Amino acid sequence: MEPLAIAEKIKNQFPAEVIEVVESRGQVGVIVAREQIGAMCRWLKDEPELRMDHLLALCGVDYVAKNGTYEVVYNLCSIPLRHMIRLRARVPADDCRIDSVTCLWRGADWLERECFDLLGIVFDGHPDLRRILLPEGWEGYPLRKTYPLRLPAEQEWQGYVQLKELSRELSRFDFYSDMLSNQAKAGANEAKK
Amino acid sequence: MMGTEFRNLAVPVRDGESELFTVQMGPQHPATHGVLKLNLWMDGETVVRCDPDAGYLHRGFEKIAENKTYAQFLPLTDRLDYISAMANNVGYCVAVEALLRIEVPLRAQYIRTMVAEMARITGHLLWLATHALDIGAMTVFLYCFRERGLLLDLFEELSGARLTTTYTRIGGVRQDVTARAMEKLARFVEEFPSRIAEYETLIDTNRIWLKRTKGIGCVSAEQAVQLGFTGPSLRASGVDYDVRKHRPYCAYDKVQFEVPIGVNGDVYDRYRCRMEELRQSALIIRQCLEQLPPGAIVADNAPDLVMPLARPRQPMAGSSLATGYIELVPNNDVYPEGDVYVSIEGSKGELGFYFVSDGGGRPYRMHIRSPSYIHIGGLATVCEGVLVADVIAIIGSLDVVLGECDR
Amino acid sequence: MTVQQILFFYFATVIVLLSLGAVTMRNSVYSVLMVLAMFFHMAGIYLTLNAEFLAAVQVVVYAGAVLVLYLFVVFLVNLKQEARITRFVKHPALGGVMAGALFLMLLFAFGSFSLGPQGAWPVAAIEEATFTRALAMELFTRYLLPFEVVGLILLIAVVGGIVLAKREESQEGAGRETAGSSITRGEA
Amino acid sequence: MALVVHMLILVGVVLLHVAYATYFERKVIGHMQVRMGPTRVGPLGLLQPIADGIKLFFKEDVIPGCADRTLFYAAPIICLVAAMANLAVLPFASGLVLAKINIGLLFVFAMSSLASYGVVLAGWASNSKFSFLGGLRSMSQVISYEIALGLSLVGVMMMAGSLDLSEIVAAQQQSRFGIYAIPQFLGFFVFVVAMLAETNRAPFDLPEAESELVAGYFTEYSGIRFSLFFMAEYIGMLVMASIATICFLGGWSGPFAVPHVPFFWFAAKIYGIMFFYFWLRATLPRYRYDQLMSLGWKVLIPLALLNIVVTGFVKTIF
Repeated sequence: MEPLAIAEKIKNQFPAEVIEVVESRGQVGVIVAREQIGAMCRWLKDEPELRMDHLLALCGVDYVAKNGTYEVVYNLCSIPLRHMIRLRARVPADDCRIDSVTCLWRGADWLERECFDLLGIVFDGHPDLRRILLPEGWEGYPLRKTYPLRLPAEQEWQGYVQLKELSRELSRFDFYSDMLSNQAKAGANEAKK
Repeated sequence: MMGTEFRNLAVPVRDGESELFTVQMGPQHPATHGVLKLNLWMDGETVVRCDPDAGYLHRGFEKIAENKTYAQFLPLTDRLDYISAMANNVGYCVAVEALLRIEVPLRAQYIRTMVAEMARITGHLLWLATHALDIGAMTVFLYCFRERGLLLDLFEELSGARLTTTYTRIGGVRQDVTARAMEKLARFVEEFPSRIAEYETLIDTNRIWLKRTKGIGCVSAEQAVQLGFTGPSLRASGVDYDVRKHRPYCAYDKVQFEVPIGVNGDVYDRYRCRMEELRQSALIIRQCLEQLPPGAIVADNAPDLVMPLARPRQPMAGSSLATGYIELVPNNDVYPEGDVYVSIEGSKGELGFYFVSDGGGRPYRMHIRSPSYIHIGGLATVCEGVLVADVIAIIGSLDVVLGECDR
Repeated sequence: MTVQQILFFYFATVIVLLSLGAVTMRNSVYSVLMVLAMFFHMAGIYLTLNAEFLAAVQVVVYAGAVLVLYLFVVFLVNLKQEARITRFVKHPALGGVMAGALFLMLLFAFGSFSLGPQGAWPVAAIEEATFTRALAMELFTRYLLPFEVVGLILLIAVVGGIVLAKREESQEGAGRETAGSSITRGEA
Repeated sequence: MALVVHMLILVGVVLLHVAYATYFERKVIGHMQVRMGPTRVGPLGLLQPIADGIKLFFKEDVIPGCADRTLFYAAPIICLVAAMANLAVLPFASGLVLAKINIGLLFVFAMSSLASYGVVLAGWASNSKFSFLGGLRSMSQVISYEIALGLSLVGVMMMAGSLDLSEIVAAQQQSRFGIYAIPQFLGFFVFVVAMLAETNRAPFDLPEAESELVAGYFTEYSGIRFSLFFMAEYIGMLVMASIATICFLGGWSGPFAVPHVPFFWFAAKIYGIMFFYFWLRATLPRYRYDQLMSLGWKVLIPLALLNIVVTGFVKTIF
């Protein structure tokens, strides 16, 4: 099916949800509100004419500077029918939440986690939403446009600061002469215990 | 982790809720193909739960891309799936060209098809080598590296580098192929099927190999699609999905090839699929060699690059080649607004790039859909209830590269 | 003292010490190792008695199979909890009294030991025919029936063990499946 | 005094053999894998094992912080001692044996069951989960395959009527085929398979399956302690190859006598078996743990029992 026709079908099915249909380089993106995203995806997946069974990619885009929203972009494609469509669900910046689609595609699990990790979008209903690429305890969401490329030294992530300190410490370390004293220390600690 | 109050204990501690033996496999482990870490909860040798932990190789590619020009980011794509860097170059360039509406000349299309297939062969060969090594067959490893070496030599002739090739350019390729290299490639393609047969004689009829792979890590067609698997890992489950056929790019619509499909979706089928793909890749390369048309290798309207192209051209408006810098003025003609998702069939699966352009010379947002990331995401499901030795076989059969997973 | 006597006293002393070690060791792995060393010394005693077949079987069966299984069990039980227990019984004094009484009884019985009647195999005959052969000849001629009976009992024990283990395994397997599926539900 | 000299000679010869068995292995597997193997150190790389030995000897000996030190130190020594003690009873040629005892075969079993303690204690004492799993695997593997190994040799004992290794060879020379591998082909087959498992060699190298368990029970070992395990493994291979030679292949007897080298045929047969070891390693993938166990219990042990029954019948009838 032609992408524009798919967009039209979505518009007919969810008239209140569709905000805009954008065409770009022969691909069609449907900008939608976030509320019904689960139902919409389910419908797209189950509708016999569409059968969007394959979630190609899921990612977030920061449009806060432009219109105060983030977008979660779902690139869907149908393996049997060989067509694709793009859903762009708008998520307001002040309430960064959207429903998870992991119950439809289990593969969305990690994609949503990544989106949460890098953009801070919370997926309601996700089974295990925690940081994935970045270490636990990382502050901030790097793919937001407000996240700077380089932080002043005092604001750097603590884990990195510690690592730097450790490596500085170890660079001075003379393993061979310190080994004996360390062993003695360990022995003393053991005795204490 | 278990408590340390009783120092001499290395036993599975059965207290409270967890009666399971936990093992943290990786990030430094010979069989996790890089820096993957698996948290395994085991009951004896049976894996009850598996929680893959990625991110040890995260380099923030998507953030970097937002601060580089399209051309500047190209070398970084080598570092995605570093086993078959050529395919990443092709994928990235195809996506950028779709975004910037650049028509690539036919010769470059063919060359790209060729190098992408060569990359697939190198990728699959390395996969076969390490997968066989994981299962304990060490000789296949070196046989595969023999052929892989030949292809890497060819990469070196084409691009000057064996691993991080950066061969394609936005709008074409870096330099034209040499007759000598093509001759070598033709010889390689001629000989390669017999080499594949050689690998197969080593492992295909081996009872231990069959025992270790057949019926292990089965993924049904429905499950595979659900998990977002692509590439041979999906096709082994019997789903006919190949980006080269579904959304042809480069010259794939001009060559004939078949897409091998599996039945059971177990480790063995994934192995068979990849072996058949090796044959098909050789076939595609041969057709490309036969059909390779003369002509330009770079599009006329390609944006200027920091590095000079093979053919001297007039600098385009808005840039100055003379100083070697690109002036990044928002230019809607060169970098039109809009977004696009373009994917190629990499050796691991569907490698997709989602670009958002705001009219500036840099991507507003770039998302890389990497097959390895999604495959590792699905590992937890596939590994449930298998033995720990099968986990290794399954990781191997899904063919993951952590550079691509963590980006 | 002959060499044999020296050896005997060495083995006997070490066996006693190792046995004491085995029951007093805090770490049960060390206990098992004590028992292992003790088995070797027992094999040594057999050797001094020309019973080299018994010595080898002692090592092969007890050290090589039985004790390894003990070690298995020790690895798999919760040593952490066991280590916290200071007393396994409520009234250790009572146990002490009983052990002491047993020891006294043995001590009294010790005096009334006397050598039994000589068998068909004097030492010289055994040394000539080698112990293994002598043992086999006795076992498969004169004591064939008891030997077969023991074999049968062992066979029954093996079959029984397999049956019991099989039943437990099938139950365990079912339990494992439910555990796995509950985790699946937790994730989905 | 002469005994001490003989012992020293034997140990020296065996250690040299171990060194060059690694060289032989690397060359054999190298050529099977379209590469050269060691070529750089000395002519044809002949000094490579020496260089490796020196390197291992001087490497830092790392002991994990939470390891049980006593057992960590003891484990490789147990392994090595258990492997080396076997050498005493092996007859390399007629009369060329350190200790001729009449239960030679049982002694070998006893020692190989002792070796499993070294392995399992190494796994436990390292306080590492990979080591621990490797140790457990090895323990159950060795117990299981020891049964098959022992049963496969019962046929030989029945035919030879002795447990003395020298007498087995002598009885073999008098038998109809000259070697027991032909009438005892079933036993020989079971023995060869169990031998591979007993020495943790491919395709049964699960305790040290590098792809799953890193290096199994000796993951945490380094330097000289690692090399002790290494030596124990190769001596174990040598011992098993010797047992196979003695019990099934006719020991030191050959088609013709080689003057001045009484152990020529013995060495030739051992090296043949070693080559077989390496050949398998280059060719076969690794079994999975449960497959290994079911092979041992459901195939090899019944086969070995069948062999005993058949041998018994044949012996009573003829």
